[in-house]
Amino acid sequence: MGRFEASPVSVRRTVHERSSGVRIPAPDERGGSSSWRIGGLAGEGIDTAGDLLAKAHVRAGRHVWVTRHFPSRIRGGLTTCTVRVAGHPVAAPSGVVDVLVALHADGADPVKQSLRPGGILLYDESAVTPPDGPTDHEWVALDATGMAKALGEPRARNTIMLGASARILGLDMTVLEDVVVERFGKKRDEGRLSEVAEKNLAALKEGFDGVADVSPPPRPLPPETPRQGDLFLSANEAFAYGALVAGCRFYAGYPITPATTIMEYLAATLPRFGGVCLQVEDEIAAANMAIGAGFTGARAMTATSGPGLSLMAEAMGLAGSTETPVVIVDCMRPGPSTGMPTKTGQEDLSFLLHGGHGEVPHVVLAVEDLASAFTTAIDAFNLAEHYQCAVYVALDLALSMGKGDTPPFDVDGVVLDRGKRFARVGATEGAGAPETGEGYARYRETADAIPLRAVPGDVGGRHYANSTEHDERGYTTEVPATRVAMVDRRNRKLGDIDTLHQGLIFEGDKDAPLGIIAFGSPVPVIREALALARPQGVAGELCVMRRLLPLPRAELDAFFDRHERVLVVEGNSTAQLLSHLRAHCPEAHRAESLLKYDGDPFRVDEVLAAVMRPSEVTA
Amino acid sequence: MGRFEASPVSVRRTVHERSSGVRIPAPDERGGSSSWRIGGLAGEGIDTAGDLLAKAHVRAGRHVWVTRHFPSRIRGGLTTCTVRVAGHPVAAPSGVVDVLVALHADGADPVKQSLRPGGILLYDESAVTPPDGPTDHEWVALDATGMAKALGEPRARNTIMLGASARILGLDMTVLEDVVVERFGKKRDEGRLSEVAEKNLAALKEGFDGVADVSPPPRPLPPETPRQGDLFLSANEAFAYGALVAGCRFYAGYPITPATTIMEYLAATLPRFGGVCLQVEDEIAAANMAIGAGFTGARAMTATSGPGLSLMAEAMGLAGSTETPVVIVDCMRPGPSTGMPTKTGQEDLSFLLHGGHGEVPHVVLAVEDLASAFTTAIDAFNLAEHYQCAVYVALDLALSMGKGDTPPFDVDGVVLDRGKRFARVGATEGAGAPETGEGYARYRETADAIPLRAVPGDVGGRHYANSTEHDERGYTTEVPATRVAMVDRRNRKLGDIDTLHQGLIFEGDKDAPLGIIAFGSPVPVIREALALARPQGVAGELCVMRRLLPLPRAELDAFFDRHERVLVVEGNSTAQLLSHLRAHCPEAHRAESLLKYDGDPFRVDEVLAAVMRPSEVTA
Amino acid sequence: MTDGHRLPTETGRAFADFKDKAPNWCPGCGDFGVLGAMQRAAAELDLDPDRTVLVTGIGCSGNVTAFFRTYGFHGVHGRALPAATGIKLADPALTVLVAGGDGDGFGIGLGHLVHAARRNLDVTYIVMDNQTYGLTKGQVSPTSAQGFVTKTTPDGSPDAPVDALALSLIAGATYLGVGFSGDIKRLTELIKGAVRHEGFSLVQTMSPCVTFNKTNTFSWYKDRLVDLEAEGHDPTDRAAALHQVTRTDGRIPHGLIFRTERPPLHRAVGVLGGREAAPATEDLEFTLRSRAADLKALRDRFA
Amino acid sequence: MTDGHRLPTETGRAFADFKDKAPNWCPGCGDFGVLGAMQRAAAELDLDPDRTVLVTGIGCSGNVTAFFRTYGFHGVHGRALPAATGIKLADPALTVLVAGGDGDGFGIGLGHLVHAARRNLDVTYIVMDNQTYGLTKGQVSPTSAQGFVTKTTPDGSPDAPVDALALSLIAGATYLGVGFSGDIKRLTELIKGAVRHEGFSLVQTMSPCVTFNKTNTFSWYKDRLVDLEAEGHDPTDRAAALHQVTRTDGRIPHGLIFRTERPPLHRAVGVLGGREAAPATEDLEFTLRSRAADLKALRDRFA
Ligand SMILES: Cc1ncc(C[n+]2csc(CCOP(=O)(O)OP(=O)(O)O)c2C)c(N)n1
Ligand SMILES: Cc1ncc(C[n+]2csc(CCOP(=O)(O)OP(=O)(O)O)c2C)c(N)n1
Ligand code: SF4
Ligand code: SF4
Ligand SMILES: [Mg+2]
Ligand SMILES: [Mg+2]
Repeated sequence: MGRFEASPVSVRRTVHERSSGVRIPAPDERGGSSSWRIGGLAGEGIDTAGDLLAKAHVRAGRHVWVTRHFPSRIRGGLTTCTVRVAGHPVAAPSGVVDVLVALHADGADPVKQSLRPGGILLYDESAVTPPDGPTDHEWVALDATGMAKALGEPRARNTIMLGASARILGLDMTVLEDVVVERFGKKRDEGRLSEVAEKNLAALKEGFDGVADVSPPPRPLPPETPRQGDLFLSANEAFAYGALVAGCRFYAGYPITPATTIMEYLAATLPRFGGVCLQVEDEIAAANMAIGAGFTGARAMTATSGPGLSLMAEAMGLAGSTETPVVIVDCMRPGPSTGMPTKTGQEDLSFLLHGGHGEVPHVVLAVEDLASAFTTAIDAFNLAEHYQCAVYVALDLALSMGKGDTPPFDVDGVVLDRGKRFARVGATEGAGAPETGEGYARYRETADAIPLRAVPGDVGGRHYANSTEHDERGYTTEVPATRVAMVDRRNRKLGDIDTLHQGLIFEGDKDAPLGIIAFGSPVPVIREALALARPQGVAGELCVMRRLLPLPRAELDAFFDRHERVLVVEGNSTAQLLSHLRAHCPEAHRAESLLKYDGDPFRVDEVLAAVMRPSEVTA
Repeated sequence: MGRFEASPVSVRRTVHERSSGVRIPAPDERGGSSSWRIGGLAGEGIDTAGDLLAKAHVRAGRHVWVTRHFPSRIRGGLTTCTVRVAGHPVAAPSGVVDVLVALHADGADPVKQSLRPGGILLYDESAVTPPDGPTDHEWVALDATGMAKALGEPRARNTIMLGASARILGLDMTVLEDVVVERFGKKRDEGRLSEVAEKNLAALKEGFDGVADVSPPPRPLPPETPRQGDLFLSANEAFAYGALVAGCRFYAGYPITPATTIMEYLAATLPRFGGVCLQVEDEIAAANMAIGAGFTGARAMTATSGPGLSLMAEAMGLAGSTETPVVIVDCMRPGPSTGMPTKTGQEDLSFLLHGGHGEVPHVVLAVEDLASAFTTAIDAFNLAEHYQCAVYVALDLALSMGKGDTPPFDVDGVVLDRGKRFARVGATEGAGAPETGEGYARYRETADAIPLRAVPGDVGGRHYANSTEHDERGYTTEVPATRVAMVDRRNRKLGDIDTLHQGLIFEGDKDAPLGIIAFGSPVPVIREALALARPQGVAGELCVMRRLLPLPRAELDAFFDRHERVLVVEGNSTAQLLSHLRAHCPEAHRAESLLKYDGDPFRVDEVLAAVMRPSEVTA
Repeated sequence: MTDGHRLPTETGRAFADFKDKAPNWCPGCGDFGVLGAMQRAAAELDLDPDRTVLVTGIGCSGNVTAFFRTYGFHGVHGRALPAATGIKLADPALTVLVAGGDGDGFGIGLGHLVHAARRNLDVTYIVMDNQTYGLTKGQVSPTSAQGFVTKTTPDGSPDAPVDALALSLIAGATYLGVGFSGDIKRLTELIKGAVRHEGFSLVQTMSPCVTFNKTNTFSWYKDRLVDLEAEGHDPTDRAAALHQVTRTDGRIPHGLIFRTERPPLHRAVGVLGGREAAPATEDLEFTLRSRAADLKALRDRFA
Repeated sequence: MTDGHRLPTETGRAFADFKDKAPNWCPGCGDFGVLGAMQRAAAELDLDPDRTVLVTGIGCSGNVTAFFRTYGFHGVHGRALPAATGIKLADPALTVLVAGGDGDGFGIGLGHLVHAARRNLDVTYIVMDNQTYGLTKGQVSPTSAQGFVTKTTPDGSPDAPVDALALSLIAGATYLGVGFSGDIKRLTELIKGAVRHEGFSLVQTMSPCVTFNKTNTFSWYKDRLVDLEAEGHDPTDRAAALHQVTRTDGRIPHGLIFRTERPPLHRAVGVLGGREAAPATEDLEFTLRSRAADLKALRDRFA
């Protein structure tokens, strides 16, 4: 037995073990959703094609989830983009593909690309040679290379394939034309199109005309339920946008996959709101800069992934000791060390919980879908300023780089909590006379343990923020009683967080024997698995952890109490979330664990296999 | 409720809470030991005086424990040095002082300096003015300043006080003269003394003659049981010496209290054994250098304290991913952030256990006294090479800077385990033909999951150590099955550590209702508390944790099984050790917690108060 | 300045207005002189303590934050410049001073120094160079001479010292001076010039450690310092400055070495979106409501 | 060399002997040329792949470890030089090459570069400078020109570039060359000279990123490189070297800029305790027994 030291009463299961022999169908196979995948080399417009198709679906009133798969190198490796479309909200890949488009031979392996038996393989005949003899799949050839050349736009192979896909899928061409035009040129009604837009429109049509109708279509398209203004974006974009709305005005960062798109979004937008976005020399600098900015009263943030987070360990303590608000986002990818930069995982949890050296009160939040990415950004900045501490937000690559649809974010409903500010509160809270500053003490005890915060420029709020242990005015101290009082106050100040922030979201059937606990990208997968399990007679309640620290203890205990069987699902090999729960909730020792750590996101069928006990599957 | 989220069944107690009213006597007050303290400004020879007195005691066959107390600034703050002497091994301060020597007014506060009622306060009358009227203590004046001036050696005030102390304590002057001569000049029988030695001998005598005999003496000296070659040193020195013996040949480090003395010892000794000791630009460099050296086959180490450890978080993963042996020592001091550089604590435990981002199999050992400092150094290097991973060793300032006596280390008994080496094993283990190298794969699966290690220079052992996830030859991979196999092998390789390393030491009464679990500097304090509790009818068993990761699960479960009441003692505010135990042992949820985090080491009376339930104390 | 609490305070401050806790350095430590010069400079410049931040790293020198009466930020070892970068950019109206030791600035923090200089970050960085690690009790430092013997270099330091002056000049510092704790008057002038200068200014100050460095003492420095003014050095001449910082005669140039004009980071295009000096405590609630339309337009880009 | 396993291998290696995995860089990437030059240099120097270690950081350039057939250590981003320091000092008999990108070496790793140079660490450091972050898809790098537009600098980079050549010279590099991926022959010679040189050698190599940097292309460099040999530059002349690295005419010196002799770190007094080249795999068991008396004497010092 290695590091995973499960209690004897519990069950540990990974999705990597040999299956029990029971075949769990992928969700698409049950209908209601369908998946299309395009594969080729990076630089062949794979992502663009995927985005355009997905956007067309969203405009038409369907739900989508787009996943990208690419190697950690720039060119030459196979890249795929998969668009899953459904009649209900989805944020998880299906695991099985109905239509596969291959721009390159490497993308034309139906087994590797999970093309279902009977699925359609649309390929560029200049790049791919179909196998001799009969196969399980329907191979559809198109001379995309030749057509693109003839159009004078050799890079339009992807658009040609998109047109052909529209026909095969039975998709309305006008919506697709709209998104192509938006992407490559002016809006249709805004006058003349750019040349490249014209060519891509032509390419779209060539592709459409180049293949025959498929009837019946590979899988009927889900119904259209048009909604107004639905967005199509990644969780990184949703979070970065939320940060901007929340009033983030300082960002310092260092590029790292999959966090970089947060910086890219803020670089383009922050200056328009008087904010600063800076790419700096390393993550140590980034974190210390964000803390410096937070010290002045600005809402400040940095985002990174595992290796950068490790470099921020010392800054974690600095924010804790100086009680400076700061938001630090960790877009997780698998480790250890450089690990798998273009894959997903949830391996940084323990590190986020336990931080650097010493004891640092802080908050750890998690995002599980696009809507929560936006609201969590607001929450993160509010909690950071309210509690005067660092707030960590965990995302993972599946969310950071996956894209989907979500209803428009409610900007008007956003409420800001700037915390206890000297400038506003003035002489209250036993702070003395703010005019002279003699009476003010930055770290003085208060009823709720949260001190009164002044920032440079506050007349009379002058003080000393100190990384060394200090007295209530910030001066270095070694007096044992002062030290104990400081530690106790810092430990105590997050005590009422449950009243300010809803750490757990409960979904589903409270009375069912089964309860599932998870955070992050596995959540939408579990949602779907539970929806599929219900018609088969297995119900369950899902506990979504939006806050991992401080742990919402009481609610968790109640959750354990009401469920006979509890399953903890997480993307790592040592059951970090389960260990965290076990350290605090004795009942967690009887929970089961479902783990995945191969770099890919959980699949619905994998969760379903764990949800349904073998006896229930055959039932 | 703050971050400490105790399970409802358990009891959390800190030594900082108001006492129950029951007075627990300090150990010296029960006889068998006695404490002497000298206080003055840094630079007045405080530590030298303490060391000399302690060494004289050790030579005479008594046991000592020397603790230093000093502020984190260089001059001007009060420094004290306390020598506790006993007839049995001790490694803990008493908390109460019998004789106090004051070279400066700040050191002459009997209450602050814990001088017991009736204790003797010996003071330099040029520096200290005794209070008017009667006091609880016996004030003894000496004109140390005048005498030192007269001797032409104004810095010899400390030695004068030492002579006077010898008389007051009833100490044999010849041993003291010996150690003074060794310290300041030639050995007695090696001919002429240096001038400064002569002067200090004279100072010693002046001091001795300057005070009267105290009878009865403040507390009778413990009996002498002369032992051959007993050492007097700090745990840092014992560890550094152990590292040298273990074959450490590379050290890179950056100064930080209280780790620096390890580097200082190795700087003076390593080059004599062909080794390298380098002070470098920062802890990031230090850790990466040590890993680089470990990669070549050298036994390599670095030592630091909390802030430096945080900076090494990324390197933790590098050692894990490349499976490179390295020893990293953390001499703990309180945090968060810069914290309290000259105080003690055990707050880095969680960080040591959970490391940086991602999942990194590693070992965490702890030192609890001088003997274990030496053996743990040997163990650390052996385990690092055996398991090809990073081994962390936790010390804390109380051990790093405290000094005591210990029997001579057994150099002849040291056994080295260099692990599975390609150069020795050659073509076995399915490694193929080492001559060509084509068959060798550095990270290939083996029966015990430990791969065969080649180092540069091994002909045919050429390979690629890679921080990115890799296949068995080290090449970057994103193949899910390969990834899972690598993770599983790394997680599995430490599985048999219980057969190689004794992680827990059990002491005391297995049948007693009480069991205590601890690691590090609290251990000797608990030992003493248990010895004092026994005559009062309270017995207990102590479980000393020498290894904190991988957790010796089975033995811990058995320990919980055999004790009705289990107390976990640790030097932090959030019960990190208890949380760790709870995450793995369900029974740990009923354990009680005793915490201290004011920067000072645990005292025997504090532990005793928790060991003895109030009912038992009055009984 | 949207918040009313930023009221003007009285001006005409004196030296004593910048005194805080009494320093606890060793008697005779060079840092006393540096603190004195900082306080004199602050008084003569009439800095507003409520609008000035002193940012420090860890070291004896770094403890200066507690002795100098302005807002203070005592960060972690070697990271004073990054913290100062965040402070200055978040609220460019603040006067930001940075201080620390040779280990803090030229050892662990060296990378940040070069990057801050090339950005021309508008702060005044005062390094108290004692050629040793004072607070940790006298180990070798990046500016210690090769061969310097300490407990961690018993056979003498194997490393050539970091050439902080030349590196800073090359890195892009736009104001470069060398001061000496034994000449408070000149040091005061150098600091005043540095604070007035808009851009990255380094005042590298010889500040002997009387406890742990028995080599580089006050008199050692006195013997080696050359008065740049007396030498007729022109601080606006880059070539002359380069010549000064690469002297091979064993002398240390004393005074203002270099000064040039270059837009500081907070005035660079894109960095502050054209805002001159947005206060850090901007009323975000107000912005959120008044610019809701802009925010929604950005949101709808995703539709 | 106490261990018998270090047998000599055959000599007379060819280019192909240093080929490992096929590179997966973008077609046309400058790094192909650098790899080729490294392989040619290794073959011409007849390096022993079993006694050579290539240490790299993270980046497109850092992936070179997998393509170059020696022992390889692919460490973490920006820390190749510290890892190489440990490797070289633990076993000075090894030939240690270090390679990486401009971000790795002059951004996050800049401090280590200066410290390695001042120590005169005996490694050859090949930086593949493409003035962008290739692997993370084209952000601004420390060598990008001010004003360079990327997704993280949509208004142009506000920072002046790091002057890596001048900094390295000042920092104490004892061998400094500038190569170009488009001139493999000269680059090979520069690398050969650097490996032969005992001390810290930096071969700063212009290696265009054809995917993300559309400005600093092969032809952009060709237009700006000046042949130092043709210019009659004397690389042993420090002043001339300083002049070259501080050129203000927008030209890039190409060739060997500077070379000098200074004892490398592993020969410094005290660093290796006089051992010439102790193998890392020293038989510690043997030492433990044969030097038990010395060890016990050290122990008894504590008695
Ligand atoms: C990350 C980290 N490493 C090490 C230390 C310990 N430390 C404190 S101050 C210091 C160096 C002090 O030297 P210098 O910067 O020259 O300042 P001085 O005390 O000489 O003024 C060190 C190494 C620390 N606080 N943090
Ligand atoms: C600590 C850390 N931060 C960030 C990254 C992400 N990252 C990988 S390579 C790279 C920079 C690559 O640029 P450069 O060094 O110039 O190499 P190039 O790809 O251009 O050859 C970055 C930021 C990382 N791996 N580790
Ligand atoms: S140790 Fe040195 S630098 Fe520190 S206060 Fe004393 S004299 Fe000053
Ligand atoms: S992205 Fe640029 S540096 Fe990286 S492989 Fe492609 S061309 Fe080369
Ligand atoms: Mg210093
Ligand atoms: Mg680059």
